[in-house]
Amino acid sequence: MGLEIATTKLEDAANWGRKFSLFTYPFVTACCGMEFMSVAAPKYDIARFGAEFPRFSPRQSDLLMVVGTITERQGPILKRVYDQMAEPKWVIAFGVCASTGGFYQNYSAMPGADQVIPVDVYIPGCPPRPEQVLDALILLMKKVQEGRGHSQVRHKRERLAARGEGG
Amino acid sequence: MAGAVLEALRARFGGAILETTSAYGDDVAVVKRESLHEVAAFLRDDPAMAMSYPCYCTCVDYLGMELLTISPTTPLAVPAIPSSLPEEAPRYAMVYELRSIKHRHRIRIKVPLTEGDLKVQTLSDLWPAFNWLERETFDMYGVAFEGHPDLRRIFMYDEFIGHPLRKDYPKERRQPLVRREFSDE
Amino acid sequence: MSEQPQASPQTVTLTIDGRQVTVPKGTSVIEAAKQVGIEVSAFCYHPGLTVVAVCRQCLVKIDGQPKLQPSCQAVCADGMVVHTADDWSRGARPQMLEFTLVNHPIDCPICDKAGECTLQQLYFEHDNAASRMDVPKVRKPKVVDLGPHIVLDAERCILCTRCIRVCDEVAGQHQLEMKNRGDHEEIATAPGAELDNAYSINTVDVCPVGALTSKDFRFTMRAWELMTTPSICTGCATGCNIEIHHKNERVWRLVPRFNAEVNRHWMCDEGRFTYHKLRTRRMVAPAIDGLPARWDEAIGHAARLMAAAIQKSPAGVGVVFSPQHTNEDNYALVRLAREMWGVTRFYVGGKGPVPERADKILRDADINPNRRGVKAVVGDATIAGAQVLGEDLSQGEISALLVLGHDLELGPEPMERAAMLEALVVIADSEEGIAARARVALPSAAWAEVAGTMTNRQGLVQRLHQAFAPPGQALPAWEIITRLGQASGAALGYGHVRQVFEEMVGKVGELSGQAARWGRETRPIQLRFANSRG
Amino acid sequence: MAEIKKLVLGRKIVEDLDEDQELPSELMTVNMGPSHPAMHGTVRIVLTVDGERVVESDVQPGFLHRCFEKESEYATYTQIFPYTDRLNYISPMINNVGYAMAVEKLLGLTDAVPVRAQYIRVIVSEISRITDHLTCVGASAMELGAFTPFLYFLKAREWLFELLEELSGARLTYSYVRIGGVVSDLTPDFHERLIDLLDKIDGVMLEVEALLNNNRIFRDRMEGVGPFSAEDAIAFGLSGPVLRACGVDYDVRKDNPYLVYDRLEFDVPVGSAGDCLDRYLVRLEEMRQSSKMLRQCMRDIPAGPVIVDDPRVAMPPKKEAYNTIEAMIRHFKHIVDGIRVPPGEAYTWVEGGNGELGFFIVSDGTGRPWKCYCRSPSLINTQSVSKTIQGHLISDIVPIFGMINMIGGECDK
Repeated sequence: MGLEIATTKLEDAANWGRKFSLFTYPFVTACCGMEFMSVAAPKYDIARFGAEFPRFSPRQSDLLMVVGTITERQGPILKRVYDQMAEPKWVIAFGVCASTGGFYQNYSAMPGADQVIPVDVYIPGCPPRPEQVLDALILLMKKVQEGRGHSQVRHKRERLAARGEGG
Repeated sequence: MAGAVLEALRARFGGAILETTSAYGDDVAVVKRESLHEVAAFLRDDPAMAMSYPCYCTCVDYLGMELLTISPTTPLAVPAIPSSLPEEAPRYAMVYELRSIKHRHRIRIKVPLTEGDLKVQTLSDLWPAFNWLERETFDMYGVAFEGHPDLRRIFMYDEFIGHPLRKDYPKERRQPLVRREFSDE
Repeated sequence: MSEQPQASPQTVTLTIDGRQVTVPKGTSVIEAAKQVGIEVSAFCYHPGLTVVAVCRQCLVKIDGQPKLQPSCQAVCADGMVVHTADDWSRGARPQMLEFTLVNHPIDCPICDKAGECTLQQLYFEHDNAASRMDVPKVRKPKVVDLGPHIVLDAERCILCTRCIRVCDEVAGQHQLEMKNRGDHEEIATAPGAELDNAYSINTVDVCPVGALTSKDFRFTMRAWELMTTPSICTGCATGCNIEIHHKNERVWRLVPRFNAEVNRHWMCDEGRFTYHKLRTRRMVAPAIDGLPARWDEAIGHAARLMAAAIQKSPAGVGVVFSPQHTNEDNYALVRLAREMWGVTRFYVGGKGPVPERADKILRDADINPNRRGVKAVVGDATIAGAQVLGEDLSQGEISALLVLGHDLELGPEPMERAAMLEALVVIADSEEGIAARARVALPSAAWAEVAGTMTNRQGLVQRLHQAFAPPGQALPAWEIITRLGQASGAALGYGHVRQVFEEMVGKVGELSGQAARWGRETRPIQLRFANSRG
Repeated sequence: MAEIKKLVLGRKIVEDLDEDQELPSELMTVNMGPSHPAMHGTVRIVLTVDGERVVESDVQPGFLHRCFEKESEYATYTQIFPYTDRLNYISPMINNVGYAMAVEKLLGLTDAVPVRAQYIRVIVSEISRITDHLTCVGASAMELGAFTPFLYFLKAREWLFELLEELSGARLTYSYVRIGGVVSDLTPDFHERLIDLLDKIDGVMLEVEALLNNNRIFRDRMEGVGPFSAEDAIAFGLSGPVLRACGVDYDVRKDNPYLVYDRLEFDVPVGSAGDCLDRYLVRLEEMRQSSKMLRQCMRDIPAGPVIVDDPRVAMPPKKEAYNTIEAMIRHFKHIVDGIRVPPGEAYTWVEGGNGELGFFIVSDGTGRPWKCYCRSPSLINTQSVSKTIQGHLISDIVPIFGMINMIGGECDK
């Protein structure tokens, strides 16, 4: 894919900053929202990872948490929210419904949020335990640092293409 | 107490009450479609009935149910599925449950509906609670409620074709509004 | 008991669980009980086989008899009083089941019969007690190859002998026997014989447990996952009634469905394998000169070709009907050809006869399911066959041909001539045979994918139900014909196959004679909830 | 108030504006949702506003339609429990209990359920009611700007989640109830832990009440907002705390006692104005009453089995299922065919977290329901929002919606 370019120190520094200040947009639709509350609440305390600040405006957030079942009717909404977020942006599919549809395999439930938007980290569980969510957050941080998030990769590719160095 | 409501209904409406049963402590009156509104208004307004509380309304699709009424111990290779079945029999039944908070009694009204003529008079003018419930029934089963002020889909989107809770709607037939294009990633 | 039913020399009246029932003389108690809605549990009894009363599961109390009697063997007598639900006979069933289960292996998770197993069902209904055994179970051979289609697991066998009787009585060949004694008794092939008769898979159907399994089906699909849709076997002109067991748009097996007038409880092995054709060499998209095309292009092209040929000489245009397709498909084609196009050169295609397969049981020499229906629908019992078509083609009398169905037994020379016709339009589900040579090939749905009727050799009009959607872009043939009519300016006006049927019943003499009814559409039912098996 | 009005867009006449007159404005359509911070779950409200005041509204639920009914028609009776968990996902146990009771009614087992199991069902239901109200009140307070009660209440909810996790193995979606009883007995130290927790929760509630009840901002935004008359409430089919806040003394636990509720002593709090404050107060008091009931249950619960002794309904123990053919068959029939329920139809209703939670089941005699309708209180309660918010300010929608406590899973099914 022509991605074997050396990351500069500046990018490393920027990614380091990004990974510790993820502003979350909780796209809360269903049961998993209850566990999302628990993750945010004192005991599990997502603030320890610098991602405690839910922004309910997509333009101010860089982490989209898809929390709960995505139905076909919600598809366009989810896509619009994602499109409105500023680059670089990351997506976590919170729970098995957002990942694959889970045991809702029917005319209304969409088989996973990745039918509509690219997802960086999937969290299994129905709903996932708060520990799993924190684990996923750490995984995402690693991904952010290494520049492997979907939007980071796309950005790099576009930059390379613009420079005419292939893509 | 249990049969009193049914008794009163039979006495007052006679032929409009097609059948009454009381199973599991639930009183059920099967009412002709034409008389539904009248019966419901009577149940609400008559002081002896005083069924002011609308519990729920829904629809049942009986398509193919008669096929399954064979004893579980039927030996092998007895026809499970008769090749021909009555076509005129009503396929759907509307179900309304009403309750009286005052008298602590309740009733379930069923209205049989045939496939070709799937409409019934709305009760949302008597109880505003039925507004959304009838919209839900319309959405899921396609029952047309005559006189309903705002009959449109409630759970599914407007682009959706068909009525998903009908027995002949396959469970996994999705009608996607939007899908991701993988080419640009 | 105020009113005593009229005594008649042909019938007897008895009382079962307090309910009076009058049955013909010679009826067994178990059958009489069935008439009043009482199911007596049984393993060895099968309504289509002789009675042996070896399983002792159907014991009931008959007043005046010192012991419990097997209800399958006890013959109804006047004034007999039977109890099936008293404490004594109710107590006998769990006892018998306990004996049956003593040596039964814990195989349910790996057993093909699980989910439709009579033993599971009867234990669950009548016993449900925990095991009291603390000795090891008797071990027997697990995989015994009995014949080309059947494998035996002797441990699971409960020795009901149904399979022995199926071979003896249905197929008329003695191929299975019992060997050894006591708890070492097991089923085996008769000396020098193999279980290779033409009806051998019926032994799997009647087996109340998973002892006999079909090589074709074993380990492919769990029975309770399957959906079932009633249909008709299209293997030959007999038209055995079947259930299609399918899942995920795919047929996994065919099993017989009881019909007293046609096949009773049975069907032949060959018929069971007809479903394999549904997944081989299917045509999934319309093609013009072998290249894939859109439906409107293909239909338009076909209509233009036919119209040009008809304009040139209507007498040179031939239409080939298919005894592999439903009455509705053929009827729509008759109307299009005769009334709309004015074509009268009719032939009937289909597979050629196989005289050696005919027997007096079920199998017919004609391996087309609907030849009689085609003749009735076309209204010409002497309609020319493929032989005449071949001659006509060789003599150059035909300029255009519209063929329904890919089966057309033409010699190599006529086939080449057909391929060179200016118009050869083929509506078929497979890309074999003449379909491969078509100028325009239109993919049709196959028998498991359509609703319709077929007429068997006795003249019975039987209903096919749609089990699942056709593959790719294929459409039911009647719909293709309707579209073809539209494209050539002749509106047949069918919106649903039922309209075709209703019009056909009114017009075709042979059909209107019977009380032919379409019936309600059936929905595929999940087998585990259908209660039809096991 | 006047300051707010001056911010209104779309004014018509600016020149001859009288200082004492209201600023004239034209009607405007505003979309609230589908993804909005103040909306629990996804719901969309299309508002027609005159300035800040709502003239007309169209509440559109259905964004979380997960086909509970269609899924139920394809699952055995036991397999439906997980789906019921996800209806009202802040009080799943009540859904479990309500559904199990409907099936038991068809099976004729209502009275056969062991008394201990009935007590356990009441215990888990009341714990769930507390978690439900804790979440509802906490989240609503947060939406009104009071973040601390949210943290306090979620902390308390966490304790209860941990207790239920110990009991059922899951934090949120328990599937703990079975047809004919419950899946396992209470854990050995359940009694002590529960009583201990109830004491702690009483303390938390005192703290939160101190923070909210006389808080000027909170009261201003709750009191007199969204009043509902008793007649309207009945005609709209409201139920639960929302109905009782309107002054209707109707609680399923009292008026149609199920399980062992008739043996328990508790009061039903009733409001008078039907406004948001009443709804809040009713919820707080209900938590106290639930706590009281739980203490009584823990005192009275008898020893005994926790599931009905009927092999056709109860699964065999796992050890036997793997070692004897008899139990294996039984296990198999349960899993594959499901519990065969005689043909018929029945409706059973319980007092859910949000109101009357009912299940209308039509059986055809097989192992799965022909139809399994859920009378969801959320859907019917949410229907009243449109009427309630009429004439109120946009900012009032937040407490009104919060106090209706619309749960997406239950409302959209």
